[in-house]
Amino acid sequence: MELIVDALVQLVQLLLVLSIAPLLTGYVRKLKAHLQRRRGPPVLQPYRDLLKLIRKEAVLADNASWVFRTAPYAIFATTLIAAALVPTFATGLVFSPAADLIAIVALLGSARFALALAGLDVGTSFGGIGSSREMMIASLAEPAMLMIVFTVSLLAGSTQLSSVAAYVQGPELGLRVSLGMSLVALIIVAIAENARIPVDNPATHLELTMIHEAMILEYSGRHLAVIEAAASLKLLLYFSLIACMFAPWGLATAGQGFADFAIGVGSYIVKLAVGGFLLAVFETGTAKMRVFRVSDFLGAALMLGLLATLLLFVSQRG
Amino acid sequence: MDRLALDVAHLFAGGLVLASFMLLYQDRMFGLLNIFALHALIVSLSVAWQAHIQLAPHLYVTAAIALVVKAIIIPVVLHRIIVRLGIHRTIETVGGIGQIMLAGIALVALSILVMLPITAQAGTLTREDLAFSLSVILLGLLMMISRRNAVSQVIGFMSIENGLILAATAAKGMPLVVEISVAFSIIIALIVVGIFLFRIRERFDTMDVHAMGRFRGGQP
Amino acid sequence: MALTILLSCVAILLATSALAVAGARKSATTFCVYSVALAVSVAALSIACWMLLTNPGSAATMQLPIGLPWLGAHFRLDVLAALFLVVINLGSLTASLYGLGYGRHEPTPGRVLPFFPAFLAGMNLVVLADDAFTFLLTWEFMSLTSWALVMAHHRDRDNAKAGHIYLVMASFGTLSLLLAFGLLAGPDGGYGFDAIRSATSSPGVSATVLALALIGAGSKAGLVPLHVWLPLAHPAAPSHVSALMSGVMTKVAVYAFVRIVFDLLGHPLWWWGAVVVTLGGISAVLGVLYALMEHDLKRLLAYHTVENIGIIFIGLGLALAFQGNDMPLAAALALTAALFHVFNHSVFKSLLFFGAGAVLTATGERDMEHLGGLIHRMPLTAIAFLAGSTAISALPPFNGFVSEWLTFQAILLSPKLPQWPLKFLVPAIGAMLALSAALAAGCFVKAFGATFLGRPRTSASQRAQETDAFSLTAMFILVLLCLIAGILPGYFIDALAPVTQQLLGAQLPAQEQLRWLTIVPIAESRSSYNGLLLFVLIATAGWLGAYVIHRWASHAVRRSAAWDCGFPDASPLTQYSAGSFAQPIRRVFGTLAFHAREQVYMPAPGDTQPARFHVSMRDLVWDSLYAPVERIVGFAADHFNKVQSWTIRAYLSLVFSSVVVLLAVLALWN
Amino acid sequence: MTEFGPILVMAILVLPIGSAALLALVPDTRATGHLNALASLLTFLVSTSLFFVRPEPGPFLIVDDVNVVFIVLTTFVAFTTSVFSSSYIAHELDTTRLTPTYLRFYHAMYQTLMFAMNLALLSNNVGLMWVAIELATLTTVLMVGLYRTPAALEAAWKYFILGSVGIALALFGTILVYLAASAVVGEGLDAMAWSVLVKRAASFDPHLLNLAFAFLLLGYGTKVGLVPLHAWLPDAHAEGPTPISAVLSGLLLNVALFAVLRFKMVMSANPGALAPGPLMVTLGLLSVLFAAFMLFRRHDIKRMFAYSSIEHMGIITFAFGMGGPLANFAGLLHMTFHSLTKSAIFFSVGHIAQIKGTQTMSEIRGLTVSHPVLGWGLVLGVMTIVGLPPMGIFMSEFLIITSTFPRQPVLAVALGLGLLLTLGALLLRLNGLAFGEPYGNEAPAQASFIPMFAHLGLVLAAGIFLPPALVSWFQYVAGLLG
Repeated sequence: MELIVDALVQLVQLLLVLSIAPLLTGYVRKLKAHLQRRRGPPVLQPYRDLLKLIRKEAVLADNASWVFRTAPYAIFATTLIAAALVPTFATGLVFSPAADLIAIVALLGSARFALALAGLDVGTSFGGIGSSREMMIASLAEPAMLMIVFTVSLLAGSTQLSSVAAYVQGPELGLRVSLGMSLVALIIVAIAENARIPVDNPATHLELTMIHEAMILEYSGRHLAVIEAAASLKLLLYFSLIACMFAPWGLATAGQGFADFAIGVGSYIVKLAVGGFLLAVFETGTAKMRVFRVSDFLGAALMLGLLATLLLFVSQRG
Repeated sequence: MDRLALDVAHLFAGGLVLASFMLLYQDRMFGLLNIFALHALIVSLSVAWQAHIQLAPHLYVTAAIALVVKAIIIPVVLHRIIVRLGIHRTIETVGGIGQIMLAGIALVALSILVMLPITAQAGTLTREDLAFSLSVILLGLLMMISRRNAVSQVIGFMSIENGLILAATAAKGMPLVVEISVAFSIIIALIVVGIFLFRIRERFDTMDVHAMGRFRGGQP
Repeated sequence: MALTILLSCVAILLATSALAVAGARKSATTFCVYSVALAVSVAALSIACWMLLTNPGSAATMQLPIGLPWLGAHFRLDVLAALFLVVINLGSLTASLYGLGYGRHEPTPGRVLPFFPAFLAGMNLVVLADDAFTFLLTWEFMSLTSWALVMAHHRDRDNAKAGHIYLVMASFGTLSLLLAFGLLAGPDGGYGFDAIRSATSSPGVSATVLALALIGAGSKAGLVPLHVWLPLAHPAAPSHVSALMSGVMTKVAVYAFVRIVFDLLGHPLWWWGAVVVTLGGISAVLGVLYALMEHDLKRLLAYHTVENIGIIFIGLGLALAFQGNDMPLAAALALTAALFHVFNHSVFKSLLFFGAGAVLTATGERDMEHLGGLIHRMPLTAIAFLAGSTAISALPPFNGFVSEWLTFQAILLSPKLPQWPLKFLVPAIGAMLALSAALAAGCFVKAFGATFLGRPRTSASQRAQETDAFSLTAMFILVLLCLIAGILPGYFIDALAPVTQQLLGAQLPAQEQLRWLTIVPIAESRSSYNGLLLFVLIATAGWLGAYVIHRWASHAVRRSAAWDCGFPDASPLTQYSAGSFAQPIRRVFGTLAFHAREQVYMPAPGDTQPARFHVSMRDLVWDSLYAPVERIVGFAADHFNKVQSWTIRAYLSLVFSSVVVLLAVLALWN
Repeated sequence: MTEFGPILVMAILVLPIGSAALLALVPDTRATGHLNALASLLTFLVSTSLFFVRPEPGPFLIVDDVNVVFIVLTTFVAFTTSVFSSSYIAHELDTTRLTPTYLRFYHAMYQTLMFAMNLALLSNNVGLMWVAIELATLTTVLMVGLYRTPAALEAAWKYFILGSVGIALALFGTILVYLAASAVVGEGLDAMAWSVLVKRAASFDPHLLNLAFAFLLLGYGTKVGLVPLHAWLPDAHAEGPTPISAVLSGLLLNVALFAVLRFKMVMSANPGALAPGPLMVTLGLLSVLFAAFMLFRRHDIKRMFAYSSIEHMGIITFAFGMGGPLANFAGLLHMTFHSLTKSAIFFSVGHIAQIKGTQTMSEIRGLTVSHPVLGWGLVLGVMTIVGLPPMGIFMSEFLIITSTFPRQPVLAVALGLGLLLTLGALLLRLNGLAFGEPYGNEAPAQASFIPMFAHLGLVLAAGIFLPPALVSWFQYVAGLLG
């Protein structure tokens, strides 16, 4: 009985992220449009796009191999699972022992791996540009992410997201400089990983500036749809990651009553709304930077993460 | 053993050292030969004296060999060779005579220094003789390395051998001295009248060992 | 008993190589040699597995009246030896299987067949040796046979050079191990390992031994800065030998380090860990950076060996640090991570080298810039290589991730260490580890993409044919192992428990009873990972998604030309090359690590000559460490060589002066 | 059984000298080579009997534990070398590098050399040993000059001059030893007999002994080829006939070193004398390092291996200098292995040089392709000489370094680096010689490979399994050496 409820909750969580991911994307777009004094597409536009694309036939380049065709599903699956394992409205989910924070980061890594391979498969130069730049960015983003994981897990004594959330909610957490630093670092990483301004512009199709879009240039139809879905899932994932690690308030824990779950969902929606708004404002406020300045940008994140870890030792007194 | 025996022995030994110095100093071929003959003569005399005072008749043989071979035959042969090779001009020594003499004196001092602490029970006779013969040997070596000319190097080597004979005879009752001196005379013979000089003569127009460096193998 | 069988296996191998010398001319020899090697390694593997899993507790020992006369040759089979025997014989099993197919393309079998079994025998013996003499003898014998295999294709000048550097470096390593054992054994030569264990050595001595062991084992394992021979020698050998050298022989070196430092040397000091960890971190990052700059497929793999060895040594160093502070459980975690990575790396590195070998035989090319599009011509090889790349890039659900995850868990325990230097060092090492993992992923995107994806760049890669059945079997056995070790790591961790128990007196909690085969190194609340669950979930999610879309939405497909920006029929050379793929990373890291410089020559408008782009990179390790040694030796040799052309008089004056000096000494002494 | 002893000992000496006279007379050039081999075989067979028969030590000759194995080793290598020489010399005749007259001379000299070396090993008398070694020097000088090329003559001349000076120094040392002894033992033959010297050495005058050892070390050290007294050695090896190079490296150096060892025993038996160790260690280390660097710039293949001989003599001297049961044991082991290995290498080198018609290494390439047996033989030999396992030299070097390091770390490291340099240099050349595209004459070698592989096989076998008898003997002598 217990198990079934847990499984149910886990399933709800999975469906929740799957369902509201496009909504978040649409919401951010809409906000940006408003900030740029445009009317912008309706909030539900992403769903329409997905449905439209799914129903279209897929056009494959002559040279495309099975890698090109299976990559989208692999990307989608890994991203979905990763997103489903990050607590959104409730911690202690039944599958959460399957993967701690490091494993979740690694899952995203596999998704990136598949995407980069897909970019190289057709054998045009655009895909290559995208993949190589993506890997370069990742090579800087991942250590930064790991440093953040260190900081948090050194505080909470765990890499398990549920425990982290519990710790941050708990009383013994004072105001921590290092937490703030790692939050900033995490935001930078999230921006880079989700191909947002200033690292990359999801809206552009100007070859020399695009990274993510360059890789998926050859995709069409259902494959494109699946990749887009994965992209918005990833965005959502990072939002809920930040929420879970730095603002876990209102999170329900497994085995609690329905009311707590409802509160959890509610607070989660609020967090998403606030986060989305901030993102939109930030993106409108900043300009895209040259590709080779991205390394400095992410290097800053890495430094912040390292600094946070070391500061922790100083503040912890051994 | 009476004083006289000792003194005579010392006289001969000291004379040998003196002769070695003269060899070092002498830089004319024929002069060199003559002094070497003297050197050999002194050796044979001292050996004979040792034979006399040690009552060791077999040493007379050694003395005779020294006299005949080294004091007479070899100088004559060398004289011939020198004439034939036409090298009876003055021979350049390496470095000035002055330094060489100084070095020689230093060597004598060294050999005495080395010999002093030892052979307390071996009797003064042997000790002095050893010191002298060692200095003769060292002087001979010095001569070999301070001359560029094969003949004078050979002479230096022979003076070394004289020093050895001196030492061997000084060692009282040492067996095989005769055999050893014979063996050495064989080397000398080989060196002097042996195939090498002729071969070298027919291969090169000089006996200057320096010139043979050109024929060294293994150079790129 | 087990030991007897193992030694007889070795004897069979040696006999085989002796026979191979005789029958080198005949064509059947290839088949015979490899099948014998296959059978023998199967036997040895099963025995080693039995030893490791049943763990009788007591080690089997044996003594033969050979080697040092008064000592004899001691052999010993304990769980540590058994573990490495598993690695060795697994590698040799697959390599022999692969050789059955690959060996037929060998132009000069006479130069490979006699040495292959001898090489296997040497590696097995090193692990079994139980006294210093036998150990070093077999160790150097292993180097010698592998050298012969490197020299198999000696007509290529580079290979000859590689062989020379390899053998000199190997002997250098052996020399330092020799010195280490000399210290351990003491002046009266207690060479037996049991004698060494019982002896206690002062801190200074142990530190020296550690340094020497680090040099000796590190130079064979390819630890930076002693790695220079590795990327030259490993690729030069035939591919199945490269797989053995890279995947297995480096592990024998790790074994040597573990045996000396953990077993023989006694209780470690904390700063040993700091040293080892630092070296490991540097090797990990530099190795993968080297690999990224490399366009030769086999060289790239060799450089990745350097990286993975670095990861292993990070684990070992952490274990030392924890053990030095009497934190046996943490040490056990770190050591388990290292040993598990030893196994994993041997598996996927052999797999990757087999793939590279298949590509090499199919196209005759090792340079990735001349390959491409092979996924269409050699689909199965491509699948195997892809699996290997995923595994080595430490991506779930494959095995590479698990061991690196465990290493991270060990790193996360570092705050508990009392020493401040370690507190500060270890997180930085963690960052380096993460960096190397991310870069490895990039590097294998490059390797797989440039080799198998895209369009064929040369006619050779257009006409490539799928490789033979033997090779494919070998490869897919390894693929399967990668997956199993990735999704069921619990069993492997439990198998490693007796080893850590023997070396550290502690072991991780048993994993196999846990729910759904989750692995929990310390506590569930702290961290846990479940490869099986992830694998199942991802597979279901992916399959479901595909099924739903294909079932209820469209599954129509249309082929058409790729988007070409309106410039049709571009040549395959215009696609992204390996070099161009590495360019961003080269810009970010290369300028610092390699002094990478880019020169662009752009002719004036109207000038018909082509524009040129040239990248110059320098190997700083070589320039700063090895080139000076070369120069010094050359200088000294030139100057000593003048003596050869002196005159007799000069030589005589040498004699004279030595006489005088000696006399002067005597005079002074008196 | 012992009553045959003196006869056997005499036979070991008479056989060579007699056959020398015979060979000098026999005109037929084909038969002489085999005759030479036969004589050497007989000598070897007789000498093996010394293992079982141990005659009483006489005033002049002695067979004791110190020299018996060296005698057997010497006669064995002499035999194998004569087998090699018969095929080698035949080729020299075909290429008319040698006239029949010189051939007779060569064989006579060969046997005389054997006689001299056996005498030096067997002699119980310091003076006799001195005479024997001088005789050996003279014969080898003549053989080095055999080809009468300017280079050969010059090498022979250099060897002769330096050798004679060495001999002179050794003689002075011998006289001093006699003096030291005669003061205690009394005048006469006893004061020169090994058997007496070693027993009574404790009461000799230490100062005199020190001086004596200094001269003996330098004198016989010249023959051993220790740096800085080595100058004659490379050229003598390079310019003479290859069998002589093999005998020089394999035997004569050993014999000279054997003489030094005899005197070292006397030294170490005397408590007051200064330890000979430091001197020997210094000379040995000097030789190793110097030879190691010289190896890098060699172009002549025989000269290169001559330098390797210098290096190995240095190692052995180093080992004996270090002293102690392990190091001495290793030194004796190394002497044996080196003489076997180096002569084997010279066998292969001789054939190679004959086939290729040159000794310049840059003109010899890819031997393993063009002449597999010779080439791999050379590879095996070089691998052995640089001390790679499982061949025996690895064992001795292992023992030397491991036993030195705990006592003298710096020395051990220096020696190790020397070995490493040598390995680097030799392997560099080996790469060129044995591997790569073959170059030059590819005519098949009509040579007898048995001697070469017999030697290497022995070294290999010994590296894996040393017969206990040999071990106990080595250990006993190592104990004597102190």
